[in-house]
Amino acid sequence: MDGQTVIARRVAKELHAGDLVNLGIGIPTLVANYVPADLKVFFQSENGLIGTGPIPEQGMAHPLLTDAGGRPISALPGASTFDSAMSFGLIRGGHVDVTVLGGLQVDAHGHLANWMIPGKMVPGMGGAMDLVTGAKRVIVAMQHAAKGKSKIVARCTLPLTSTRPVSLVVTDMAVIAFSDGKASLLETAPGVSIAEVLAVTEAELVIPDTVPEMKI
Amino acid sequence: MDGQTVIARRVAKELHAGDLVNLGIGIPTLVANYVPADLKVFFQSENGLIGTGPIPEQGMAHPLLTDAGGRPISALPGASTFDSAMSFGLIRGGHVDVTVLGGLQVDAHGHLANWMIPGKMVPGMGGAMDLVTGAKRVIVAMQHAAKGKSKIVARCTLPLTSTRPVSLVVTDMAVIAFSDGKASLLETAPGVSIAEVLAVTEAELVIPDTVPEMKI
Amino acid sequence: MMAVSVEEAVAMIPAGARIMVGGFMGVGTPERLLDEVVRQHKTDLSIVSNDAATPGKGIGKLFDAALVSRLTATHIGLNPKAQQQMLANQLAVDLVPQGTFAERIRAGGCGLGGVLTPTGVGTLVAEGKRQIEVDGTTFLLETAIRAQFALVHAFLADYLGNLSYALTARNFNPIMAMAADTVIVTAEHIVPVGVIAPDHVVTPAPLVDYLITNG
Amino acid sequence: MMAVSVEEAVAMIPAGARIMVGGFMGVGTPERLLDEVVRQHKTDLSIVSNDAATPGKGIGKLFDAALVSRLTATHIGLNPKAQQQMLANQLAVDLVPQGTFAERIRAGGCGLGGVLTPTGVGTLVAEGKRQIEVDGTTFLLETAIRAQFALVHAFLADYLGNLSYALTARNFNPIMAMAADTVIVTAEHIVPVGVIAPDHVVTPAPLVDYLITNG
Repeated sequence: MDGQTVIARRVAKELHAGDLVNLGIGIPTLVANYVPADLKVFFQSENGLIGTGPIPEQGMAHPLLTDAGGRPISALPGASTFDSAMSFGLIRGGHVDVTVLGGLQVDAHGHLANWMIPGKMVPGMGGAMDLVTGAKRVIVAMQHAAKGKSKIVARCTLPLTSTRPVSLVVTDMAVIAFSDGKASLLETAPGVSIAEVLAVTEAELVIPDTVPEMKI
Repeated sequence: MDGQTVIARRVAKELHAGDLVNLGIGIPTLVANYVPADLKVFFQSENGLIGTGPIPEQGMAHPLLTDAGGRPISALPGASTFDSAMSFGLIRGGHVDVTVLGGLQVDAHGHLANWMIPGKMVPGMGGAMDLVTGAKRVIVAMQHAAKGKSKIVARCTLPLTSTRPVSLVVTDMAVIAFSDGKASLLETAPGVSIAEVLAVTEAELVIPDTVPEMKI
Repeated sequence: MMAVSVEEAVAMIPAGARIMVGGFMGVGTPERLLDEVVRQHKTDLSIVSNDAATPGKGIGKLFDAALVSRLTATHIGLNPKAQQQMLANQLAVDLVPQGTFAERIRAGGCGLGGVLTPTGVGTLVAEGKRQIEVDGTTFLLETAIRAQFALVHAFLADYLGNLSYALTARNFNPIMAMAADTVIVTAEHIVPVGVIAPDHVVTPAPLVDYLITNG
Repeated sequence: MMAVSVEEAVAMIPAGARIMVGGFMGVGTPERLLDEVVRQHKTDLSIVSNDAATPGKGIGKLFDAALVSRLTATHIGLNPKAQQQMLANQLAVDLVPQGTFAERIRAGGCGLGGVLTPTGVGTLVAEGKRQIEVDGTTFLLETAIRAQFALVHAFLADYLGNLSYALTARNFNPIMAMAADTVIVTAEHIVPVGVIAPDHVVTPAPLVDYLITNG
């Protein structure tokens, strides 16, 4: 199983029946593929839809029904559409139970940086800042390291997305939770040892007595 | 013609095709009766409707279609309904072209007091403060005097509804406009002399060279 | 969303609760919920509602039963009982301009701390409030309002909890359905999923905690 | 509301105008109006739009023709032409978080001076902005945005100018239709009065100044 699949499957386990869930682009999008068919969650697309369904079959796409990237999607029975003020009212107002976002860095305080690399092109923050500030739970789904460098850092060197700490980071190597400015190792990925996690984690990690392997 | 009818007929002449108009309770409500049938204006009811129509015929009222006082109304073809945030977004945002409101006092600056008599019961301001602050034009429709006391005063002694001056006051005796802190007599009611207006007007009135009689 | 009886729903509300109630002069008010609040005699309530309606109608029933100790509203002019209770100091009333009332509730539901409004500047409403200048214009800072419970009345509710409203019964219901910890809904008609087209849903299902089942 | 041709409507827009354009990644964008803006070569435009779409699509066409000198948006990540123009200092870009962007436009349309949002506190977005504390929580004061023109795309427009939108093409169109001095609308279908039920109208007719007639 590749790293992305590990992450997506593990994040899917964090969703509960009835949750309103917003998935960011990249790895987070894959999470929808691993939600059990009998677990009813609502997926929001921040361009104005609750109840997003899978990519429509060939020839069934509608140009006025897309995800936030402009790609055709479908809508499930019971879907609803709304304007952007409402969509971000839902996000900022704490009505989104879980958002899953990609990350560039997460630090020991749970601070996320995921929108800007200084000196490089500035694409803009889109909805990320509102999602991290407003969703009830924020889960970061990302690779543990990039080019051998830890993305779980002591302190973010990239511009923060929000000062509000994320709840959980799920990587291809570990599940890490944050509280009181400390990062705790909750689980390791299948076949990954605690020592291997520590070797590629810049942030100091609290290691509980038992660190089970992810069940995915 | 009684005073109320004079006022309502004269105010109706201030409305233009396509105007979005909000009428307060009391004399302002009567204005709708004197809008020519071929003049298409939109009436807003601030409880959430544009396109209010006349009182429905016997047996045709719907309990979920009322004016702001809870009385049954009808809706014209092309009507629209919306929530209260939108309704007052329309009002505060300057989308209402004309509001017609009753008044307790209007002073020489055009300041209106119409929501509270200190020492008496406080019913509340309802939507009046937003209407006077936000509508493009504010017209006050009221009797010129109450119990022999001028309602056009030098300075409001009752609590103000807004510091934003009204555009026009139409009474059973006169039409008065406001600019630069001065009240000007624009018209007199049929059969009323300038001297009679001045006799029951506490505020200083600028009298132009010609003061025509209201055409109603 | 859970479907529950009106008795179960109201049993969740403690005495002294802070409750938003939809409706405008008794139109679009969850009458069944209010009847049950009276029957279960929930006292010392802090109510957020546009008005006090009239005796015997809508929110007026709570004043008939003297269950309200605090009211945030835009006017109470047509309910003499509420007025008497206020004058007898049994009821504290906070009066708010109607557009400000709507925006404060909307802010509460949308995670905003407040809004800047020109309404009320230079009037009694400005007393004790922060005034903030933007580009030379003075605004009042009006802060968000939230409640523990919102009692909401819809026209249609589907099995998932999607809501739509009819005519002037929409009023404050959609914004209150966003501004409370627990949202309890009555609907004139409960309908299958899909009866309300996606573009016609006003309150999306995830906002609704409890839907009152048919009697 | 006046029904006009797309040529007449765009002729009203001067060079250097400040224009809001509805749409989200090119979905729900008034393409016919943008094509005509390009044809009439309106230069030095100040655009308020969620994104820069992609080259050849929606608002992207304005960057293809290098007509934009200033852009207020939430991201431009998928339009390399807009990015190049920004890096070459031909285009000034103000980046705004998407929820803040929506609220600032809504505030502009609803007569509010601004809103207090928690989004952006403690980040680069807070630079140069007033921070206001309410009950111990810090918020950014984000001020209203308005424009001279709003170019709006609806699904249905009736003869009076009532508008409804379809699916995810609604996005910023309804709030922009309130936040500009002059509102110009294209619709996928122009329909008789009454086709859109009152409860399904999203933008009431009096908000629309000009409706573009069929081809």
